[in-house]
Amino acid sequence: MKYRNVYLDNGATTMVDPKVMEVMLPYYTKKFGNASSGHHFGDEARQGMEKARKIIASSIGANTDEIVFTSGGTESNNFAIKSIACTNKEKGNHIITSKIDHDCVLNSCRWLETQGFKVTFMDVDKEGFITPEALEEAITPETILVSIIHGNNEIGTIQDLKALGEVCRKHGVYFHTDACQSYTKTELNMKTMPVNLMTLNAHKIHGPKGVGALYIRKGTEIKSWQDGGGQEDNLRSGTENIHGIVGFGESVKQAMNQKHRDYMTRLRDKLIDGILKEVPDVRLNGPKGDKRLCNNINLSFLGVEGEALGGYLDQKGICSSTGSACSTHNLEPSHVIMALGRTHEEANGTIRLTLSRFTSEEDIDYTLEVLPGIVKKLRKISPIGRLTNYVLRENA
Amino acid sequence: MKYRNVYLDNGATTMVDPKVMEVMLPYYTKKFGNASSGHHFGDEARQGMEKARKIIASSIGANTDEIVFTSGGTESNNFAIKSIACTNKEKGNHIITSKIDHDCVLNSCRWLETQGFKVTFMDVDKEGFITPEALEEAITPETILVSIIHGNNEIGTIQDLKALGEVCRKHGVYFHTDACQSYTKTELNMKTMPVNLMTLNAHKIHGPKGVGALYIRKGTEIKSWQDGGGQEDNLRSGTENIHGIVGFGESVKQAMNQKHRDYMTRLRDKLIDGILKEVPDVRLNGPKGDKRLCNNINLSFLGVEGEALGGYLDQKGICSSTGSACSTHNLEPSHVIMALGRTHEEANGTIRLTLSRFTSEEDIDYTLEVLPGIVKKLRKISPIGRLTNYVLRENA
Amino acid sequence: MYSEKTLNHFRNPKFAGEIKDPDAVGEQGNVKCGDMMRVYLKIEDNVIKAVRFQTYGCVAAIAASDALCKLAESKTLKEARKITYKDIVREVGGLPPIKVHCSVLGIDALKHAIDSYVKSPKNQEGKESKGK
Amino acid sequence: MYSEKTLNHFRNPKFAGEIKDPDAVGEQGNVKCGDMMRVYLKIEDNVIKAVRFQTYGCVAAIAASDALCKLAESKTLKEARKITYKDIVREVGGLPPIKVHCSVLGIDALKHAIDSYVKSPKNQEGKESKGK
Ligand SMILES: Cc1ncc(COP(=O)(O)O)c(C=O)c1O
Ligand SMILES: Cc1ncc(COP(=O)(O)O)c(C=O)c1O
Repeated sequence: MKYRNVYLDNGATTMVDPKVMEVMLPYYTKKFGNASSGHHFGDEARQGMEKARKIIASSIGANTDEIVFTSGGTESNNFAIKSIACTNKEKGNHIITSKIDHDCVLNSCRWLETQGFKVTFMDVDKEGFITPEALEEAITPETILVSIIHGNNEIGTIQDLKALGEVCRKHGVYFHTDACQSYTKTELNMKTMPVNLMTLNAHKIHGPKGVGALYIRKGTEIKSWQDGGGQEDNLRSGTENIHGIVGFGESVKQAMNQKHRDYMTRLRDKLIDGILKEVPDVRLNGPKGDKRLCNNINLSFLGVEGEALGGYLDQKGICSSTGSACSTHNLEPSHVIMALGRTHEEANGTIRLTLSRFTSEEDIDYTLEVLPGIVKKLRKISPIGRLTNYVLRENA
Repeated sequence: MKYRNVYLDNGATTMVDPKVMEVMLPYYTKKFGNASSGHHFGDEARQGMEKARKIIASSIGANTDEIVFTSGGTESNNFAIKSIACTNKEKGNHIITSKIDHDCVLNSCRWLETQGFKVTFMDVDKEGFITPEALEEAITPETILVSIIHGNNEIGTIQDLKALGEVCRKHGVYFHTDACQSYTKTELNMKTMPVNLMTLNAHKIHGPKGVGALYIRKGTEIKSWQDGGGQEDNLRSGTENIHGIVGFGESVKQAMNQKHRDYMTRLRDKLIDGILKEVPDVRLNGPKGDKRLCNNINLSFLGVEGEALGGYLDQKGICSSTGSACSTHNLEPSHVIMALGRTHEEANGTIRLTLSRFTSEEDIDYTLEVLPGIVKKLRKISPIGRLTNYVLRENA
Repeated sequence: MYSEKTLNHFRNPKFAGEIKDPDAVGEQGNVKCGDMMRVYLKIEDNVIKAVRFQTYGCVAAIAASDALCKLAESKTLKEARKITYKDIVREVGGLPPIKVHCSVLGIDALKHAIDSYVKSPKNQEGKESKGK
Repeated sequence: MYSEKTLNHFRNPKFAGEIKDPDAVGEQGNVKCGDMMRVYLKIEDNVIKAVRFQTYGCVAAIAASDALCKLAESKTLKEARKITYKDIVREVGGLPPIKVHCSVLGIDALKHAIDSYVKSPKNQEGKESKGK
């Protein structure tokens, strides 16, 4: 069993595709103009940016003037939620999101609470789904915005945007979705999905960090959240991150391929099935099959703490995560796993393994060889349950 | 006179220094981890980021924990102004800025006006200076924040941060300055300058686009403006733009050099003196000498419109600007030139030429050869004043 | 930002300049607005025989002025009055939305010139309405 | 994130495991908090002759447990009581601020073990206070 570097944390961030790098490179030292400049350096920059905008718009069935570039998923979510709320506060003061949304959605909503808005954090079922019926029940006459994550970053659950969006449309409520994890990994079509705003970013799909986009359907009442020189049709000021935007466009071009999805799905299922077979007392979090992100695996190992498991995996060259990368800033067990109704032990024993199209078959085989032994070792030095017969203090 | 490509729009954005590029490159395809990840890819990313933070902190006499990375100057200015105001609104509701601040400062202040704050937009003298006395007069018991641009992006005027900061400190008012244009081009020392917050960015100093920083002096009452996963000590969420941050650090390292300043100053003065000598009816906007940014030239040509002049310069390979790059989103004559008390004709006849350490002596010579002829040509096809004796409709 | 056609008109404005002894002159705009145009006409039998412009303004304004002159040359006064800003935008290969207004400037200057010509007593016998 | 010393303790925890017939056992923490430690002691003449831990917890918790055992081994009970979380943080080469609390866990578990030993009737004659 030879040591390998195996990167299974593509849900946190991804390697920039060398093909993407190649397309970006000229924009650093040659075509380095400011897209707002009138001269030929400005023209080149603008052309690169508009080409990327076209690729991204067409990848989701949108018009180019419905794509606003931002600095990433966090900014897009802040922008969408805070600005829609502030722009439409005459219509109502109620926002709906879910208990499994990303921290940047949840904390944007919490900020809105400090500004006098009311927020409902919806429960999910045990696989992480929100039903259209439950959503409809949560909507009140005061509701102005529903923001629900599309593909969940921890457990991979993919919500039914069409069904949820239709409920919103019926009640005249804006619908925003955070599609950072699902973008290019499952279909997103603004022609058929009643979505008003959608958050996208580049660094989850082999593009550069620090660039994202917000899709804003034509006619949506929204004002800029970051004010300044009036870039992006006055919706998002700041000198455009041209090289980043160009790289974002190319990363979408490279990623939009059913082959990649099929490949990741096969490896995902091989790894899930292999672990469930080799290791006792493991639970898969999130659904199986089509309604799970093709690159996401999330498991709870009883009697084992996730970070320690990750630490030993890292020693063997395998990069995993205990949930979202942000959780290193926070000691609480994952709010997503808890929302599924799992116990604290299950939540604390969670690891996430996220693949990419660059993950190899050998990477999966190696992981399947290494992981069971580590779990065994950790259970041996664990004071909890199953393996000993001491009465646990927490049960006392 | 051979055609040359001459880039004199370094105030809008700069070429990424190839040395900076070299240092950034590994962070795209090799050390591509998420700085919040616990594994070794995360470690590498974090180390790169913390090294950059050290370089930047020490370049301005700050501590590393006083540097928060952002997506650029616009975000830093929005963050500083909006968040200081919202966090300290119990103390007062009055903000002071100047008529020559950047649009992202002015428009952040205008947004605050919609939230119930009062803003004073201070006048400047005819070279663009704000005196400590005038500032002291503008401060009221309700004032909580003063935000004044350090080196002006259009006319190059460098304010006396020490004198202005002392007035703020005396009155217990936060002092923020936008130092995007002056950073590395003149001294910034937080040990001796009573500044509470300072905006910096990378793409004006041969670093990448889409990355900036906000200096926040320890003890400053401020909350995050972009909410999410809790990065940057909970002050600025979002996956860190590692390659950008690493490039920012290296760009500072390369730029902090008195030789570069002296070199740019010499070329600047050569170009100013040459144009004033060769072309009649020209005015220099902003001060001469030490109190002007070492790379900034701003001239008003009577009887000529700035964009057209820029258009003919561009045809000859010379990139200039009519003011800030943002003005292409806006038809108004520059608010900065107008604030100096210039006429509309002077404001509309403005061009800005901004140098960098990569500008060559030949670039300057070529510009001095080409520019006077273009001005002559434009004046010939201009219906205005001096050259004809028709009575102008606007004077009728 | 600008089309090649716009840049061609801007870079090589064929109609830039004055007519020393014009039959009509029209002006529009002012320095405060940032653009101003003057158009000079030579008219024979209600036909524009020669046209020149002087423009203080941006790239779009200069290009549009040149395009206007091109469109007006050899037209009767009546036909010339029918030129719209859309014709000019077409002639310069499109303009950025924020610059479309520049094409209106020339239309108005031309109208002023024609009006002043028609209203002038010495041209009353050759009334525009009677021209074919 | 973690120092090399922390990672060494974590990767090769010399004191991980159980003592089959311990003189004292102490526990602290619970699964809800995400970390829990049990410490096993072999004691002779008020001296810790052997020490082992079992820990459910993160990298820092496991490293700190191992470090605690290293510091406690061969100490008298009185000396062992004086070990502080700062000694542990030092032994593991520092901890990220958010993880410092993990080092407290072991201190408390050890105290519980010693307390239970001292309070136990069969150890009353060899009272800790009389030990040197
Ligand atoms: C679902 C989801 N939303 C938002 C984000 C934040 O995006 P960014 O890292 O570009 O700020 C992430 C990842 O970090 C994510 O997984
Ligand atoms: C003085 C000043 N402040 C702020 C900015 C905006 O910074 P950024 O382009 O990084 O958003 C600029 C330049 O664009 C500037 O010159």
